[in-house]
Amino acid sequence: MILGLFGLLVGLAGWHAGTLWDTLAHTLEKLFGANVPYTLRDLDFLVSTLFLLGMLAALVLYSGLSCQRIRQADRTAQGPERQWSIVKRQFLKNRLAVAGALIILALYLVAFLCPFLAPYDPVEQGDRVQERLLSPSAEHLLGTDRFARDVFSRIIYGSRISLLVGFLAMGLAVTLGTAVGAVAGYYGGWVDSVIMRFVDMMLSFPTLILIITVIALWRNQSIWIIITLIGLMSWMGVARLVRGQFMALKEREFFQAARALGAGTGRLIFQHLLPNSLTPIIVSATLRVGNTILLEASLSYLGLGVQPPTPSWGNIVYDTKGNLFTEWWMPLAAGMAIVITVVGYNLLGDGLRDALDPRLRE
Amino acid sequence: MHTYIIRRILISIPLLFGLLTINFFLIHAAPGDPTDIFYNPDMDPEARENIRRIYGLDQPLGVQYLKYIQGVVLKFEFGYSIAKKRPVKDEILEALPNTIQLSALALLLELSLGIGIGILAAVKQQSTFDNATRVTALTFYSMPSFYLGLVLLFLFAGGVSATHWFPASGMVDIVRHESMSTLGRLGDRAIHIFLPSLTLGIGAAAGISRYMRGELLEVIRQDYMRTARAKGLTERVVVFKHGLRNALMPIITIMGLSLPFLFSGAVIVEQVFGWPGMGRVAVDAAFQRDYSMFLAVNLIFGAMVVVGNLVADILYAMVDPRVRLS
Amino acid sequence: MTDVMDQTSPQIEVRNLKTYFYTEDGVVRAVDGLSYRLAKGETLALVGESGCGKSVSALSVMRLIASPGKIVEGEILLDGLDLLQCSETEMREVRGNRISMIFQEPMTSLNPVFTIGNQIMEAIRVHQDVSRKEARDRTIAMIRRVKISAAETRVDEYPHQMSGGMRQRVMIAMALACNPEVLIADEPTTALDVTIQAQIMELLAELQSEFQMSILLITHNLGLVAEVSDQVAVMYASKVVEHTSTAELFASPLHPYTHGLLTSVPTLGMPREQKLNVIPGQVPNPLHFPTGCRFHPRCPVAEQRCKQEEPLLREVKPGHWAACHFIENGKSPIKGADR
Amino acid sequence: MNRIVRITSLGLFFTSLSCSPSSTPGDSPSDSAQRVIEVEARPDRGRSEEHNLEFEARWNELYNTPHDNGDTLVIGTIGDADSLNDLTSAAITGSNVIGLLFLSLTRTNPDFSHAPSLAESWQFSEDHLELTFHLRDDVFWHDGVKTTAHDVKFTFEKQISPNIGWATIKWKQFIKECVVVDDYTVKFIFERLYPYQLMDAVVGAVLPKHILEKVPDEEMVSTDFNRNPVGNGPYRFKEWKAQQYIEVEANENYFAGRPPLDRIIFKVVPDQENLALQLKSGEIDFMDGVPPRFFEELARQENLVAYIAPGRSYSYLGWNLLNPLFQSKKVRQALTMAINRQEIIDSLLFEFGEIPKGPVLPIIWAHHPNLPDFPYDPEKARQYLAEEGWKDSDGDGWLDKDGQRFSFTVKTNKGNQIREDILILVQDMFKEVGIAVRPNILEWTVFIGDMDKKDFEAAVAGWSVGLKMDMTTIWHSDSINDKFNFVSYSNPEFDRLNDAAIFEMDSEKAKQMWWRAQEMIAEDQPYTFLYSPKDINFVHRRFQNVQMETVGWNYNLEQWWVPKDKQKY
Amino acid sequence: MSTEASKNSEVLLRVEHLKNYFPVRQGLLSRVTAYVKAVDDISFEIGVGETLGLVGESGCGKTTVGHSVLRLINPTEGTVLFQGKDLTHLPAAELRAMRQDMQIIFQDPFSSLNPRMTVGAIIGEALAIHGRGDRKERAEMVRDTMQKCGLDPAYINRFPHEFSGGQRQRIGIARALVLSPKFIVCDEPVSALDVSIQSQIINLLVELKERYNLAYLFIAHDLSVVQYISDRVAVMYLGKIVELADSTELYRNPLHPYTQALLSAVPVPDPTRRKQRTLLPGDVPSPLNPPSGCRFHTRCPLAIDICKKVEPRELDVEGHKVWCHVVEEQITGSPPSS
Repeated sequence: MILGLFGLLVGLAGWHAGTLWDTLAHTLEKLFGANVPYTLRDLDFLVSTLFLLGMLAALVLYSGLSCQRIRQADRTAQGPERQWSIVKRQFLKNRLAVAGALIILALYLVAFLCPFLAPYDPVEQGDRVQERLLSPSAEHLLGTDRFARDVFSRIIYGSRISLLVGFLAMGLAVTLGTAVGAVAGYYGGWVDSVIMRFVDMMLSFPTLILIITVIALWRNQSIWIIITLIGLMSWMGVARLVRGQFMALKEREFFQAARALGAGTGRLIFQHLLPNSLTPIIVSATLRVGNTILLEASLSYLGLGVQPPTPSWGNIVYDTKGNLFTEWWMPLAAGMAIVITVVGYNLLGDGLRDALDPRLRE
Repeated sequence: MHTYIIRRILISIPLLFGLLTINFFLIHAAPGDPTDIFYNPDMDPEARENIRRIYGLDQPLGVQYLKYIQGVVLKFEFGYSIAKKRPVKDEILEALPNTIQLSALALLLELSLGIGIGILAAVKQQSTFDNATRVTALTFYSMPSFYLGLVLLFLFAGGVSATHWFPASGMVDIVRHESMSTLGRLGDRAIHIFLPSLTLGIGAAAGISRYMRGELLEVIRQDYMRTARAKGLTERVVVFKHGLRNALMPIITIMGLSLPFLFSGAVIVEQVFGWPGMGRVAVDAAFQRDYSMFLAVNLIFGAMVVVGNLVADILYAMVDPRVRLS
Repeated sequence: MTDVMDQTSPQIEVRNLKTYFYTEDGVVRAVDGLSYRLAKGETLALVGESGCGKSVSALSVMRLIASPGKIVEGEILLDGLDLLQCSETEMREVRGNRISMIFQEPMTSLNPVFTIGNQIMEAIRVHQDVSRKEARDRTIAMIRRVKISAAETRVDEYPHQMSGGMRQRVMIAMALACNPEVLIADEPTTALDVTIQAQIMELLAELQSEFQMSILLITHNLGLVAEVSDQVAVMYASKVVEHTSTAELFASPLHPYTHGLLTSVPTLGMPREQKLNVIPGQVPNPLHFPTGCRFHPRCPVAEQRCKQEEPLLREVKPGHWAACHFIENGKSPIKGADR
Repeated sequence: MNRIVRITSLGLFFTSLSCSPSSTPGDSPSDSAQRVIEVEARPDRGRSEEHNLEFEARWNELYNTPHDNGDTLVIGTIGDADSLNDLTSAAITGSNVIGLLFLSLTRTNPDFSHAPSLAESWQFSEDHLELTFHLRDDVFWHDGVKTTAHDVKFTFEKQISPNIGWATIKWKQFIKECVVVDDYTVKFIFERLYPYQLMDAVVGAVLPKHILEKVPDEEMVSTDFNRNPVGNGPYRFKEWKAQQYIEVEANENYFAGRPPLDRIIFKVVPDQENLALQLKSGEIDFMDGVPPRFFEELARQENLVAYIAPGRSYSYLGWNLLNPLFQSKKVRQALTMAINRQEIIDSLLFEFGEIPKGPVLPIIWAHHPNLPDFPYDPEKARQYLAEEGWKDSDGDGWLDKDGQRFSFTVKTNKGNQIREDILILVQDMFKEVGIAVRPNILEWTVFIGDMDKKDFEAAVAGWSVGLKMDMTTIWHSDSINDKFNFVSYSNPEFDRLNDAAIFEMDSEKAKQMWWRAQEMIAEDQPYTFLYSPKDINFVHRRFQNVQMETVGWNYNLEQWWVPKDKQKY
Repeated sequence: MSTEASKNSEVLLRVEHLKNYFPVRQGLLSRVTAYVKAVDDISFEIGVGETLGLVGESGCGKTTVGHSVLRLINPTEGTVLFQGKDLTHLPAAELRAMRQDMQIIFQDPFSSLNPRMTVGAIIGEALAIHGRGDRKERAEMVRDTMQKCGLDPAYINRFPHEFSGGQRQRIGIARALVLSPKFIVCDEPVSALDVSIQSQIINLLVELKERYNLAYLFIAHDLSVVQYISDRVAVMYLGKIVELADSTELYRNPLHPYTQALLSAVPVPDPTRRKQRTLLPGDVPSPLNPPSGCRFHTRCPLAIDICKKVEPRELDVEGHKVWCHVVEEQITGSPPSS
């Protein structure tokens, strides 16, 4: 399990590195001068390999552990089911949800294993005279763009941006939203009023316009700034949700019981309120990832997203929409990639909600 | 209820004021200024200075701010657009109705399609229809509007000649519109607004249908539904009279919230379909640093959020006696 | 089990009713072979703890069991008409017209978005061909009849404007609007305060004699049973374990479960020195009922036989049916059970 | 006569060309089967104060030959106009409309010479410091008032008012005064002698005094006239729906006779793909500046005729000469040689473009045809760089010198896909010779802000060509700080030549001086001149008498017509 | 005062003039326009090891009293003296320390246990909060308490949803008990349970009380249960105590007309004893605008004029306290003064 986790972490690191090789190259350059000991492409391969190994190890370990657990479970077959096993069962029963989970899993695998899956380097230009704007063929599954780059490889690598943006921006939004919502919900009264007015105001900001302005202000549209901005502009829903949860949970008797026991603020929030708000937070976070990816795609489409030549699905569509008359498969494929990812996240979110929400389980 | 509405409006005033202030300093902090559109070797730096002076851009920021606020508060005056060479008010009054038209139709589409499909799916829960609509709805819900717009444009607005059924941009056939009969004009408007409103509304409709299905399934489990059945009512009356009204109430809230979303969604749809609305004004204003226009547009977007919420509240009260009578 | 009591022309008779729920976790036998007869103007109390199947049996009579539930067997005869053979259209004619039902939660059982007048009127108009005006007049009369003052104004109020007791009165008005032959009252006072409960039960009694209804009262409150019912059926784990007249049941409860129930509730004026009886263990999960006698794991007198052999409901004494292996000569297996 | 204008971007175009549409009958292509027509490049003839009677005769021919009236022309345009008042307009669409609504004193012929318009004739005084125009007496404003010399004088005074901010105020800098001689005679008095006196005098549309005299200067930017103009040109203003269209209709009282087309509508469509789609489907009849990527598909359409006009702008990769990296001429020459410009033209412009060798394009009389060139030669580029000390000493594939890697950022503005694409191509090409390039695409206002502040290493931008030969604002060392010499090019000899050439009245002498100046720039390579794109225009084939000229696609727009049997609307 | 804290002379808890008003805000400026007078000036005492029953219909304020006594909500006015210390003005830290001696058991065994914590964590939480013992000792104490409450200690790592209602209530009791408090507020502890389970819990509570000399404030609406378990019973109506007496005394000799009605309304599981009952008309009025004078007068069968105007005062008949003008008149023989 620990090894699997390690694999996951290494993979994550590698993935970031791969996605942001421009940034990293710059940093490494500054650190080592011109003497980077290995190329970033090597690094990308290295971490992907490590990730693959880690995943394998995790799988082996997990199957071993679950065998053991089944044997244990046989011995204690009596008694009601554990909560998580109910959730798991509910979830697995929902075929669409499983499909969603598989899509997401597959996408993450693709993102991690880009170097193995993509037949070409996504930014490397082929023979621009002979090989540009080729139709799909066995060599170039989705043809080539006007720089003779392999579109299929670009879409494969584009998954990194979309998943990264989706995950991190959502993470930021959820963290921020949870913190703000928790404070408002826990303290209530005027604190709540002030915070909620602020939330209202944030909701009144037109996201797109604000992002346009801020990108201009920073005079830079690095992926990190886009992630931060998207995160900063989408936490309000989570805040409202968490506040509502907290307000409701505060009425619940176990919260009163904990107070009666003399529990302090920290314990009340982190032991009692937060864990019980996690379900809706997770569900909303999952559903939110989809929105975040859509927002990033829209920004890229307006030319406000990731800088070329780094591929992201949004800027592939933007980049190739001029080919709509003739090489229509290029924007189509990139667009479908977005749709499938967002569908995957939404299916997963729906499935999680159905599995986790006791209201619907009765 | 009245005091509640008045209170809500009063509360929203400082909110909008704060919004205006932040926007003011934000846009002024952004690099460049409105005279950049005159950036041109033909123009002497002196000519640009002239323009700056005419528009008061040479004054300290604080003074500009106070003047602006003074105009807004005392005279309800939003200044002149430097890029459009006309009062901001005029430009907005021309663009706003178009966006409202588009959003309203999209909203109509969103509601009728969304609610209709949601009900059918809930009533036929787990049927093929249910599963098919769920997947379809999800697909549209997950589709970026620029992409959907592009695909529709290509398929039905001239990209494929055989299915060139709709015009690619504009609100009317600008050449023939005037010579049309009243009915013809109506039809002309209809075919022009169809694709943009579909693009704008279909994603939202998909969202609503998902909500509607869930809400109705939730309501169907309620005790009063059992009471209604125990009275001997037909299933149709039970679902459509007793169930629907209750299930619609949360939808109203969502609808109110979706209003500003439709508005900002219009930014992209208007760009793709060349619809002359607020979205385009907003993007132009931001890129051109057209300060007055930017502020006014954003104020309207902000007000839209307030109005959306307020409308949702009022509608909610209208259908829910529990709120109305307390 | 066949006839429970040989009474002349039962208003409603239920024979061997079985309602099962086919859930993903298995088959829940919510009602498993229930039979009773209810004469005109009589009150039958169905007593049991939560989950014993008493509410499901009531809903089965109305044929309001929704998927995954299903009535798998039995007959429900309303004045000789087998409701289980009726079409859905015919059934709708019965519901709210010949058989009505009131529910436990007056809060949630009324639709919050319609006026109470509207909801009562609906019941009248769906079954009787009357004008709007007439229906409204009858609605107001009905509201007055359930002793709600200012009926003319109240008719246009919404449920949330009324107190719990009032809402239950509205439910009763709705149920009685078409003068039904049978009223099923599913825990009608559980959610109400005692003083209000007394009001409601008083009202029901009054209306019963006025309308000559048969009442099927479903409750877990033995006090209520003692006060209002003519006969009692005690349910445990989806089956009736004891069935007799009210007086007989309280005088000599024969089944160990009935005895346990009666002695585990404190009564007013009960001295504190007197320990409450305890039925050990818990109500069984309807997915996995115990074999044999379903009560055996909690029964103080259970023996090996009880684990294997399911006791039949039999007439252990004239007019007294019970399902226990150890009742002999009309005597309870538990010492001192006869009071 | 070359003036270099404007960074093109985001539809915020400025025009200096189309103030006075004019004509010469070219080939009449509309009835030929040929559907792709190369517009003949007609270089201007320098300072052309005399009439070109051949062109003028052809122009007048239409009004005397049979043609059909009727039908409507729908012109697709990506940006809306901002104002239809020449004093306040800044967007190209506005200028195109103004060209139909208003007359200037003269028209421009295809060879850039002046033809009579509002002014029937003109002559200079002996000392060449006074220019007298004789106006027509049959020109009416669209509201029925006659156009007179008072309008001309009034217009001049408004143009030079500092409180209005007319964009091309500088063109009037040497005009001392405008004098009304009589109602139809007006005189411009100059401060000094220089080749472009006539051009400066006539630039700008003449505006109606009787309407605008009531408007204070400060309110000119927001006056109602900006949106409801009253002109005196062949077309009169009908309707303007913001972001939708501007409609003009035939002026029945036009002095030269009613123009053939009933209406011309400028339809605003904010998206290139959408525009192309509408051109294909017939929703619009005309589009200029069609992106080359659409050419193939559109050329296939039976109903469209393509006009390929010679380029009037060029794009360049400018090197910030303040940056130590680019201070060596040899390095700059090497950088130019590392770029395969023909490939850029082939792949991004689909061959619709040419490599400019210097800043003066062939359509200009002062164009130097034999400038030194640095054709694509990566081997030689590497060699030049090595000579300057840039070698790959550590074998990592990148050049370095004193431990410093040869790497830099190239900036450009967003919204121009070809420029964005160039960054990507150039990145790849420089990689070949071992130079690391990072692209940085900025929003336009940010980009020009950075250029102004010299906050860039290299930048891709473009200039479009104006009517006057004057290299001061872009190349003169005086223009480094507050004007358009972004790259900080400073060459005293060039400055001297330029200053002299501007005022040289003898055009042959001036030409020699300009040639020398161009040689200096070509040699110094402060820019790598990337390409000069051809202008692709598509017109519906039903339009007759379409004459596109180097001076502009709208040279004879007022004379287009459609035979009755082919009329669509 | 003879039956005050009758069995033990030592007073554990003394509540004096407790008031709980909740403001109602209305209007444009959301000014406080009215108060919901949930609890309006009540006083009582509980002795060491004594059980005081608090009975009344829903909305009468009994739960508010329970929560106020533990300062789960801050009383508007009045004092709560626990072991001589005034809880109402205790600083947070001291209050937290005090909580070791006073605990609460809730009504709903589903909502009162944190679904994300194991039984061990739930019960042991109090120990962790107050720093009792180390991890191992705490687990031992938890097991011990579980045993006492009739729970199998083997289930220490299970989650609440794995238990039945009765067992969950036992967990709730164990949580309250683990710190060995002196006083427990039992807020409707059995009303959500099945009949056959109720007796298990009641018996457990009685047993624990005797074993550990606990004092209970037993809040319920079920008069039979309260009467059975309590030493003394206080009857509440609309935020006020209307009668307070020894529990057998109260049953045998209810003085207040409300108590009488309440007693008569309780159905008795004995068909032979069908009795004539006093039916109260109408519903309980809203605490937002409680009736003037005696709050019960709107429903009281005996109400006389003065009841509408004057609040009845406390009448103490040998420890049997009652607040009623009519009773006062009957007992003292003199008409109540106005």
